[in-house]
Amino acid sequence: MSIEHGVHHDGLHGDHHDAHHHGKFIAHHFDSAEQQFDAGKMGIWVFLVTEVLFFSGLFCAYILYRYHHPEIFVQAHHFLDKVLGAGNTIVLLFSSLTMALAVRASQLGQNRSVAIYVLITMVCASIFLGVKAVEYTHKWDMGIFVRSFFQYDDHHHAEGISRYLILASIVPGALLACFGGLALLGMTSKGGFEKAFWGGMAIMVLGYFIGVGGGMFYMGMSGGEHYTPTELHHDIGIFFSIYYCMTGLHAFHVIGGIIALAWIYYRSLACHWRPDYFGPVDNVGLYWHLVDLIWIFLFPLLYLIN
Amino acid sequence: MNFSLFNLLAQPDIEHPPYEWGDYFFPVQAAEGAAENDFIYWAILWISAVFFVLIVAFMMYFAWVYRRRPGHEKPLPSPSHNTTLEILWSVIPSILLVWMFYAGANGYFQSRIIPESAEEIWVTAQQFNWAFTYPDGDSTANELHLVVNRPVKFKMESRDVLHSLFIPAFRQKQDVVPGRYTYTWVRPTRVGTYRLYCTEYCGDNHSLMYANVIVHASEEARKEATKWDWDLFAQTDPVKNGERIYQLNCAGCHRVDGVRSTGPPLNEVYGTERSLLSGTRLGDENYIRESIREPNKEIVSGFTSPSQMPAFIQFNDDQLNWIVIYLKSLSGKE
Amino acid sequence: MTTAHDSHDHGFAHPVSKKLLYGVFFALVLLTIITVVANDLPLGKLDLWVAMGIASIKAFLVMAFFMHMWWEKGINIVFFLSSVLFAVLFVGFLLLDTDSYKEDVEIFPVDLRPGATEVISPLKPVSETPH
Amino acid sequence: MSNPSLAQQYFGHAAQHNYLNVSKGWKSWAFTLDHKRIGVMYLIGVTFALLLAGVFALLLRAELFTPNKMFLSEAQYNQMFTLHGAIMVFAFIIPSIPAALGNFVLPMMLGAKDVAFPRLNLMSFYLWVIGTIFLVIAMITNSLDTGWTFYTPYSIRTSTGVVAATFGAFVLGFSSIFTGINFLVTVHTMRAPGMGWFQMPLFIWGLYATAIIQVLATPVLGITLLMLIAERLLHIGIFDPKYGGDPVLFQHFFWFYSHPAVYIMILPGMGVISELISVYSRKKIFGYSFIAFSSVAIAILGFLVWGHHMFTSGQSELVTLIFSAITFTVAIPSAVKVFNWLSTMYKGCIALVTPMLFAMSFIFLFGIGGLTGLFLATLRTDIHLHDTYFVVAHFHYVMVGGTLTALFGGLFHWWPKMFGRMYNELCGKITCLLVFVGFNVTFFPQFVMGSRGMPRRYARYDIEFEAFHQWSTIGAMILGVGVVIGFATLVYAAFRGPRCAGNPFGAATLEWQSSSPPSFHNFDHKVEFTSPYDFSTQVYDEELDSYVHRNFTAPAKPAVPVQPQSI
Repeated sequence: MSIEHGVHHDGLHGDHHDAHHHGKFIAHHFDSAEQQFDAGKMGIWVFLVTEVLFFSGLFCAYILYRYHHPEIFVQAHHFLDKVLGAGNTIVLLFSSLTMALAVRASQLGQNRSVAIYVLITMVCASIFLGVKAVEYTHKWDMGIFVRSFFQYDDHHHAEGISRYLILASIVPGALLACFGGLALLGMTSKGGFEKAFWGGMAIMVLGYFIGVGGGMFYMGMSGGEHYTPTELHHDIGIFFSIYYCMTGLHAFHVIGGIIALAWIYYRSLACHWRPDYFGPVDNVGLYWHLVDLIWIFLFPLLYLIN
Repeated sequence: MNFSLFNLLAQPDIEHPPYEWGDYFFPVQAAEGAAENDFIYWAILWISAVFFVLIVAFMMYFAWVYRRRPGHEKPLPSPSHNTTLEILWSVIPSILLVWMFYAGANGYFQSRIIPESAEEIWVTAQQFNWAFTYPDGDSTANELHLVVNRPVKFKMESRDVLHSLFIPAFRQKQDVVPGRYTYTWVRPTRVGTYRLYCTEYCGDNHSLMYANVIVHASEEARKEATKWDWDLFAQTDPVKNGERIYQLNCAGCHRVDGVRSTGPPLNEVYGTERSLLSGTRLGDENYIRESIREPNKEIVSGFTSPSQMPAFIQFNDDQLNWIVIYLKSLSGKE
Repeated sequence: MTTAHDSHDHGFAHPVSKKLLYGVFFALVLLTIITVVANDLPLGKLDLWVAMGIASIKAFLVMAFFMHMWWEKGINIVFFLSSVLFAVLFVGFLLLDTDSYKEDVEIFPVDLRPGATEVISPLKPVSETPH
Repeated sequence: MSNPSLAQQYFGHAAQHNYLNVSKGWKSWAFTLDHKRIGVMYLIGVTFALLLAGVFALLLRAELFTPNKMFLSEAQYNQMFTLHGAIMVFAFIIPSIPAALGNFVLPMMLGAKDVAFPRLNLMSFYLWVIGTIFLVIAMITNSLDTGWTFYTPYSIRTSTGVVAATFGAFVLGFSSIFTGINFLVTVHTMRAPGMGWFQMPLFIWGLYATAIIQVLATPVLGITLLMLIAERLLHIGIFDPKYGGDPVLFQHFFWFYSHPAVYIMILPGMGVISELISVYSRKKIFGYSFIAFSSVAIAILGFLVWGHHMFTSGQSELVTLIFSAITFTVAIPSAVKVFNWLSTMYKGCIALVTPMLFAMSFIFLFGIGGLTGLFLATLRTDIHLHDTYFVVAHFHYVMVGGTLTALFGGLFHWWPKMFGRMYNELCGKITCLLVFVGFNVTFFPQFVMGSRGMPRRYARYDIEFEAFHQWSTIGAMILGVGVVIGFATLVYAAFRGPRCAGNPFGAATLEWQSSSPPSFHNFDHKVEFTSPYDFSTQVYDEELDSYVHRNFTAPAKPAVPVQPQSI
């Protein structure tokens, strides 16, 4: 990555005096850490613009159908548990807080704190997904699918653990085993870098099971979402189409966020951040806050309908 | 292969007055609003032509006069901006554009606001045929019969995908959208036969989904052409009845000449062993009735499941029998 | 280094104070609780606007302080907010349009929908019996 | 004044190190982060897409030579026009000028070493490759017959490969988004010191406006296509009337992207033309700020007019009226551009060479394309003309007559910069002539056909349209020959053409201050920032047969070969 300075400093921007800034993490085509930071920052903001417009299609579908068929939405919201939704909102808000703290720590060059805060953020993200998995699978048990497969039948409501939930937990389970194993292997190596990284990953996946456990516990306490209407609207499945599309796309973004956060976690352990180089933490943070932001709107739109 | 490069005045194969240069760009004006449409078109064409000719003339003139050549190797001094000029050539076209918008919108609303007195014809579009039901209950397929000078409202529905009803001679067009009604109206002003096209792409045989519009001089003439009297109907030859039902409902997807279309050809159905996805079955009366009422139950080999055919539950027993008799007559089997 | 906007050697790192971040978080949690509680109040048609209002305040807090927009360059704010503008434009035109032809959709009988006779009502009748 | 010997050394044909020979082997191309190499790879890619889709076009036209079946069944015909449209739009026109030409030129015009995010740039190229592969997979496995617009409910019901094709278009959309983000940020943060917004070349303004559209509109296409895939696989009931959805809604979603996308296709072309007219007239562009603002105005207004694709689709009258009114406003900035180009030629010193001829051909063809748009914006006439060949002719005049002509003009203009070799001028002129004549013969008859009522997307047609179709087919063949000759000329020149020095045309934008081909870091010597349209700064050097900036100074240190970066 490092390039002889002689060449490009004779170029157009050769009159810059801050050659010492051309450290390890400044790409060759930038003149200064600040230019690189500004470019990255603007890039992520513009990317967030595309994300907002990406979701706007679904919000648009939501608004149109809610406007034209309010009765569907009023009926459908009985199937959604707002306590779980609110709990998940708070989990995400807390992850946003730790993310903001991580950014702050990175600006101060405190790599260890960044790692810890990012890890908490990832665990919260996993908890969110765990709760989401409980919500989804509970609905699938009752035959609440998208429009064409909608087949509501309360009798299907299974006792014990849903089969769908077990299926959904296969991948996290495998990941947990995998990361745990790697962390154990890492114990043997010197320096503890592998141990810290894979251990962190394992803790992150554990978050999913915490979420599942919490969700199940709540379901057991409250008896789950039950609603026995006399007659369901023939198009009620459209609500759930929109619900699955919106929350599903959001969940994909959460997963994407976890991957990006894992990368930040890795680099924090490698002590990459300095007061003049923390752009990636800041940018991933912005992305993560956007994911939170979208949920802030999804929660009242989907769960709080009267 | 026919080289008709210079036969730019070729006539359509339906009855049509010869083109004259005046209306060369358009088919004949056969309905209210057609003349207005053509007038707006010509007005915009002339405005555009003036601008276009000026632009190209200036361009060619500059390119020639100021071409780089010995003795002219540097540009002549001239200003590089002129705000007055910029405003001028923004505002003058704007005025013309406002006129175009106004004229177009005006004509549009006339073509959209349906007169109270209009008779209502139901149009059912389906891959790949048109069915028209008249106020008196008669209906025709792929032939639209209208009465001259009588305004008609089309209430349109689609059984499957998007279609669009377009009658060039009437300058009228409206998409037919599944899941809702769309409307348009015309008042034909000229007796004759015209083309009706589907202009919204609707599948394989999109280009074959056309109909003829026949404008009659009187109500009686129209009645004669569309007669669909159930009492009379019941007394006529059942084969004829079956054929009529076939023409109206089935001809869009099923041919009777042995050629595969959207659906399988119908001339060989009766009395043969049908090869189905679920096995074979004799093409008897029960099979035919079932295929019409529950098209999804059994699919003919080579076609995809679920069937693209809607269930025709509206037929009564008589009508189903007529269809069976008609198919029987086609296959020649007992 | 715990105060907001420490002037730093390098001009672009502006650590936000921890107090502010914690404060924002508690405000957000509070608002979440309020919105859930408000949902049960008999607000009639207002409830959607109340919920959206609270969500917008929450969004503002997240954007302004967690996302540092308060201190962000103007151009980035303009870009980000323009996305909302275009989304509103998009939704606005669509509402205007669908609202005008809504009637033609509503009077169209459900059983005339294309393919309706095959799969029209995937719903089984739901029994009244609780269990 | 220029120092000939130094200029010779750093600027002349003999420049030793350039981006083409700085490293060797396929890996040095496949994993390069150099915007110039990525631009060249894009160029190869989009040319492939153009030729593929062009072959489909010629097959279509051949089939339409007679009213009845010649060699394509109805189903095959439908697949042909769909693939022609989808590949041309998504894989060729949208990336052609921005991603191929823009990638090469934009950073150099700004005096930068690269785009802001070189890795993202490479990724966007590979996304293009993946997306195109998906389109091709759809083509060869199950084909596609929905039209490039994927209108529901047909696209939900057809048995062809809609999912693969829409996924391909989805991926291509992200390729376009990433290019847009990259260009936006590059223009904002990486302009040469001293280069203010209003000292940027107009091509950059065109690309900037394009990038705004790419960023704001393309995500909506992404979600639309995802929803279409979900609709097709799971029947979520948002677009499918069978489950209570609304097909008109899909059209809104689709055109919210696809109308601005039309401006993604034409705005960079207009930018190219602004450069060409100015350079070959050797005159400062007339009304710089008006051209610059008109680009941005078109980009913004382009978002407010999508409904004009739906005047007959069952859209409500009120919305139709609004969209028609706003549509007319787009005509103004477009007209302003044309008038300014003409004024630039006035009293200029016009070199009638290939790029200039393409620019003039652009004005002619875009003039027709733009003016015929008025017929379609006018509500009454659009009712008649919608979905007929009139529309087909109109948008081909804009997209082929506009974009393809501008792409050719731009390629002939920047080719010596890209490869350091000159093309054969006569072949260039022949290309221009054939493309111009072939194009008009193809599409002019379609206007008449359309107003006479010939619907589009018809495999069979009434006998009365036969003569028009036959002319159109003959024209298409001429156009095809022209395009092939054009690319043959360029490819030959890239390998065997006579070498040329840094600035053979005397252009004043910054990229011409580098050697040809440029070195890996774009500029080895200090770049003199001057106004992009101040041609008096360029002094002709007979020895080099090239123009040299009058303040040309040699690098402080001799250029040393550098190892290029790759991922």
